Parts: sequence; C-alpha cells; structure tokens
Amino acid sequence: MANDPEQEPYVALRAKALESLLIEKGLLTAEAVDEHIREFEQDIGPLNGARVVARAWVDPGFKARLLQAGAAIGELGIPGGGNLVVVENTPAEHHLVVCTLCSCYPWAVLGLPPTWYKSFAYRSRAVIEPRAVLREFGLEIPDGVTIHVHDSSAEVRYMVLPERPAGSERLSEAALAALVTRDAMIGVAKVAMPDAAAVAAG
Amino acid sequence: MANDPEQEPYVALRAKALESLLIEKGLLTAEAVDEHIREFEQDIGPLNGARVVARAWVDPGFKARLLQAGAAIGELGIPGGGNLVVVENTPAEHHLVVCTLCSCYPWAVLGLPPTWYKSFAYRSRAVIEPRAVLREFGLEIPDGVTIHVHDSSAEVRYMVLPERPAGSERLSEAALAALVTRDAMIGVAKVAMPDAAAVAAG
Amino acid sequence: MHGVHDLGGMHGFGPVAREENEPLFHAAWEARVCAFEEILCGDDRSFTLDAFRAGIERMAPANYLRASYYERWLASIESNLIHEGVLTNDELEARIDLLRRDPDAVPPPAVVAPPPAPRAQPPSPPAAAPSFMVGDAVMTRNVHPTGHTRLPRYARGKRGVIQRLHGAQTFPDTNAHGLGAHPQPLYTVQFPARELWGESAEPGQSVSLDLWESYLERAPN
Amino acid sequence: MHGVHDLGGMHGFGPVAREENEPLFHAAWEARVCAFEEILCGDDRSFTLDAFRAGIERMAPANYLRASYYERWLASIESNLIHEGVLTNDELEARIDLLRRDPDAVPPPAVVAPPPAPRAQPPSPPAAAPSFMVGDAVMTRNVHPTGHTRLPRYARGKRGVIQRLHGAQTFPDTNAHGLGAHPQPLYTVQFPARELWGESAEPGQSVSLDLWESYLERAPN
Repeated sequence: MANDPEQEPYVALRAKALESLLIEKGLLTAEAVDEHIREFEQDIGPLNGARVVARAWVDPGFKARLLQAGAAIGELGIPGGGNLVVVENTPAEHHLVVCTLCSCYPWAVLGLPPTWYKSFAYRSRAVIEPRAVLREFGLEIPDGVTIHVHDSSAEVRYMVLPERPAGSERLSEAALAALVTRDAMIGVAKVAMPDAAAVAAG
Repeated sequence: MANDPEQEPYVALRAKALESLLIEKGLLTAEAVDEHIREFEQDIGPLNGARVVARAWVDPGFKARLLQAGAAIGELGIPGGGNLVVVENTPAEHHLVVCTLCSCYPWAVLGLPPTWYKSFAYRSRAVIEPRAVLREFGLEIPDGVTIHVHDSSAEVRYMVLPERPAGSERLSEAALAALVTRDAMIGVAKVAMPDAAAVAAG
Repeated sequence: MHGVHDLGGMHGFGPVAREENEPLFHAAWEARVCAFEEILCGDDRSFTLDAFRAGIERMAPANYLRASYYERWLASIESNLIHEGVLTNDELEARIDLLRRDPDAVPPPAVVAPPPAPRAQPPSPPAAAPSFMVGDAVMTRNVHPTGHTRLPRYARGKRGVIQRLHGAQTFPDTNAHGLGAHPQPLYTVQFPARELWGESAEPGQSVSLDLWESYLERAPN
Repeated sequence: MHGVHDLGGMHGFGPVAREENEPLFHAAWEARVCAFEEILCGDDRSFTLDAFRAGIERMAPANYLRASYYERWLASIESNLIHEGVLTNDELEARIDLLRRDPDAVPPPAVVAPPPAPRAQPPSPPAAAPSFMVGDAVMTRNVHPTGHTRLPRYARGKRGVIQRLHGAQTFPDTNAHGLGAHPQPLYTVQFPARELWGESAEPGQSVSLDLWESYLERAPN
C-alpha cells in the first residue's frame, strides 16, 4: 500500500487543519483527541483477546457461553462483546477472519488491526486463496482440514478461538494468556508452546 | 485518466532511451518508426470507414456482402477486413462497440481510437449502462429499441453501419461519405444531414 | 457500487507484506485522524459509519489505491463533514494555507457554540420478521447498485446456506446515503468456496458473509 | 486475472470525458511508442500481442490506474523486452541516465547484427472441431485464473447463446505466457443484459463477447 513519503507532510498538514477547524466549531477538543489516542494505546489491544482465550481454555462453562454469544467477554470485564462471534479452531476446522470491503476488525478484543490486515493483498486474497495466504504466514493447513473464511461484511465481529497447544496442560491461566498472539486470534497462526516456538524459529 | 504533466518529460525520456537501445540492437530504425507514424497519420483513419458506409448505403449488393463478411472492404481497396464484423443499426436495433479489457478497435476502418474510447469511464460503463452513456453523447435511444453492446474480447473487430439519414436520397456517394462520423461507426452517434445538424447545434 | 474497494478475489496485489514490531500508528497524524473518526462518527453524531465507509468508496479509484489507510479515512471525514455542511472546502483550503505559511498560527478563539445537530434521518418502518431460518438455502441477488452496499461483488448470484440469525440491523445501502436506517434481518450465510470460485477454488473451504435480508432470495430446489 | 484492467461493469470512473478536435497523439513520444508496438509485437516478432496485453495487466494496480494510455504501452513493451532477454533493466536505466544528463548523447554506432530470434513457442495440437453451433445455449465457466484471460469477470458463470462461429484462433490464456498457441474454436456469444446485471440492467439490451471454446460449457436445459 502506497504511503508516499513525499506526500506525508501534506497529509499531516491536512489533518492539522481539520483538527483546528473542528476545535473552532466546537466539534471536538484537542484533549478529547488525546484521550482517544491514549485509549487506543493503553486500553484496547490483543491482551484482552488473549485473556478471553486463556479463560475459555481453562473454563469449559465459559467457553460454552462464549461460543454461544461473544457478550460473555463481559464476564472478564471487557465491554463491546455484543456483536462478537467467537469461532473455534479444531483439528478438523480452521477459521480465518478478513474484511474484503474495508477493514472491520474486533477492536473490543484485539485493538486496532495491523497494517497487513488492512492491506489490499490480504483483503483480496484471503477469500480466494486462503491456503496460499496462510502458507506465506508459515502456516500449512493440511488438505483434510476445512478452512472457514469469515468476511466481516456487517457489524458482526469475528474472533478465532485457537487450539490450545499440546503440552500446555500444567500452565496457569495467566501463562496461557501470554502464549496467545494476535495473529492466532485472526486465524493466520497457531498458538505454540514456547519451546516449540523456539525450535521452529531455530 | 491521469496524464500527469509533471511526469511526462520522464516518460518521454524513457521512450527515447528505449528507442536508442532498440536501434543499437538492430530491432528497429528511427526511419521505420517515422514511417509507421506517417501511416497512423495519413493512411488509416475514419475516412476509410466512411467510404465503406457510403458504398453500403448506395450499393445493396455490397452491403449484403459486407454484412456477411467484413473482408468485403477489400473491394474498396481497404486491407485488413479479414477479422472485421459489420453490424447494422436499424430503427429497432442499435449497436455499440467497446473493449472492456483493453482498447481493441477496428484500426482498418477507423484508425486509432479516440482517448474517450480508451478511457476507464467508457470501458467500465458501456456494458452495464449503455443508455446512460449514450445520453451523455447526446444520443437518446428510445426504450423500444434494443441496444446490442459488442465487447471486443478477441481479435474480431466491430464496426457499426449507421442508419442512412432521412433526406439523403439525392446525395452522391462522396457526399454521403462526408456525413459519416467516426462516432457513428462506433455507435455513440447517428449520422445526421448537415441541415439537421445545424438545427440541432442551434 | 462496483468500486476498487471491493477487493475480494482480486489478483495483482502481490504477497501480504508484514512489518515486524509494527507500531500502533506510523505517524502522529494517523493517531489523530483515527481519533477524529471515533469522535465524529456514529448514528447521533456528525455522520454515520455507513456514510463514512461510502465516503472512502467514493474516492477516485486511482486515489483510493495510491492513498495510505488513514489518508483514506481523512478523505472521507473531510468529504462527509463538507457534505453535512459542517465545514466548506474553502475553509479547509484556507486553513491548510494558513498553517502551511505559519505552522504555529493560532486559529481564532473557539466559538463555544453547540455543535450543529446531526442531520435528521428519514423515519424507517420497523424491521419485518426474518424470512429465513438456519439451514435454509438462499441465493444472493444479482444486483449491481451504484451506491454503497455490503454485498461484495464476488458473492452476487451465488447459492449459500443460512448459518446464523443476528436480528434486525440498520441497512447500510440506505443509511449510507441519508435515506434512513430501514433495519432488516441480518444473517450469516455460508458459501462453499467452489460456488464462488468454481474450479479455481482451493479444496475444502467455505466463505461466510453477513448479509441483509434484501440481498437474499429463497434458493430454488 | 481479476485485475483492475477488467473494467466492465465497474463504477466510480465518472462521466466519459471527450476532447474536441482531439489530436491523434498528445505528445511526440506517444506516437513513437505506438510505432514501437507495431514493429515489435506479433507472432514472429519480439513478443506476441497476448504477451503485450498481459504485460499491461501485470502493472501494479495503482500504477495501471494512474498511468496514461501510452505509458501503459511503454511499460509493457519494456517488461516484455526484458522478459525476452532483448535488453536488461540495467541497460534501460543506464540509457535513461545518459540521455537525462546529455539529451544529445550519441549512442554507440548501431551493431548491424540480426535481431535476436523470437523465442520459439511450444508446439500446439491442431484445433478440434467446434462443439457448438449457432443458436446453442452455453454457460461460461466460473473460472478465476491468475494468468491472462479474455473472459471478463462480469461474464463468468453466465448463460448465453452462440451467435457466430469464427473458426479456430490462438488461445490467449496460453499464448500470453509462452505456453503455445493452442488454437481453439472462437464464438460470438450473446448474453441478455439481465443475465449479466440482474435487475440493475437497463431495459432491452444485450452484450456480445468473443469467447474461446474452453471458456464455455453446454448450458443445462
């Protein structure tokens, strides 16, 4: 995606001019803008989703309620689950989330999307060649596994509940949460045990 | 379509560099390039098509052969009709030519296409809203008339044989040819008698 | 609309480029634009989310593809505010000129007037009861509206199965254009990839979309 | 490929802009590029017409939309000549640099060597006899190849009627990629606009396309 460096100063100037006019017209204050940026940076992000996943792994009752209705994230004090659908990866089914028309993404549990999720390449290809896309992410999905792609075309938001990694039986809920990556909750990665990850990276 | 004036010198430089290399490699000569340009400018063009149309209007035998096979343009000494299909406008049917994938155009009879024919707007819209496009050209096609759009997706080339205007019965073949416009042979205009045209313009 | 934003199934954009340790924003202005949208966009605010999306889609296709993500957001915020009469293009250009000449220019003191009321939306009839149940086979309609729609081009005229009901939700195709919310039942519809992509489909794949009832017809048996 | 070049039915490009008394070319370089293509492109020349078209389609989508018409031609001529080994990108860049610094630089005297022979195409089997007759109902296949094709996206999986037979012609989908001519019967297929555009179609309209036999299947009754 083009982010023309020569153009950036002009864009920054346009944004500054717009803010100046909107303040003048009473539509926002610089402080409100700052406060929203603080929220983007501190209050939302994939740690919320990771807590949800870890809880679902250790608490079958919560998991059942979560798969029934994403609003169950409210039990962990996380707001915004009213339009959330959580889909579960299993050895037979793999879920992947995309938004082909714009960049819909489950802010409540994952925060702001990474640039690749918003890229033309991901948006165009995830629905027509998900296996090829996942291979670029280093994730080979065997032919026997069905891939379900969720194209977020309305206000429903999708989060993937990844498979709990083998060998994680004795980890605490907090230790489990620390394993869960943003990419795993989008469906472009699996959750790995730290050792396994080190081996894979080696 | 963007023809960025600031970029043009660079494009011109690129074209010049390419020509210089191709001459050096013996793939072309500047004289051959000049000769092709002379042909574009002098030998091909809509006058050929206008001669074909006028002949078809005055010679029913020629018209029948032309509608049967575009190669009949060879009878007028015009080469390149082997892949030409001529389609006839009537009070009940209107034909329109486009190339949605690139810019295929019947060079043999019409020469090089105008920029609007190659524009993204014409290529995208002519197949889905031809009546709206024709209206922008000032041509209102009544609802009872069927519009046939020819999207030139292969090496077949299409030329429209327009309706002979009312009141042209006493005109010579040469005078008829002078009435026939390029746009009428693409299907975005009708052929008008000079007086009628003057009235319309007034 | 069939715009360049409707990217599903398109070719030619290359591999998915990822950035290691990507920052949340790549420039300070991006964060501010993101906050503008949060503050200004909503049903009872300056413009609706549907109008915001439609504003991005109305960008000239070459500009859409050339602009960065938050540049597209900024373009839509500007065009929606201009459309709603909150500001004019001349005001914006003048302010850009002022700040270009003097980056520290202090704009006139803020007018402590209440912000303009958002444009009233035309009333909508209540949503009808859902016509389809989970498991029903449906066909998406072969429609090609020139306005905003959330039925992607790759899923027109295709056969799928209702997978989930979501209750009635605001219809973007009207709401984006100030024509009212007209809530309709929303469904998750699952399509076999082969239905969408024919023999080009990868093996063992489905695609699900969230689609409003008026995008759907009952499938013939 | 589903590229931005596949424009049929797209929205967002505005009205058709016309230029009064348009010149044949808008700059001298355009005429020369047009002549290069005439000289270099052909079955027994440096690259085929299909490869020329595919070269345009391979442009990055944002560049395709931004470039002018003959800029796209120049880009494809360059990329095809580089692909065929006639010249290298380094040679091209060096020559551009030379001519930028000294517009009147005289290149080395022309080597009066014969031009490189065009790449040999793989042999093709002869074309089969046509499977369809005028009046036959056919369905276009729902295929989404990543390579060059002349079946536009808007006409995939649609029902039409054979209107004309054109004999066997080189198949662009293979020929564009140096995979041989593989001639196939070519047909003009006529589609009712309603089949293509559903209820968005204007009244009383057809669209005809020239389609190769392998794009087609016999339509079910």
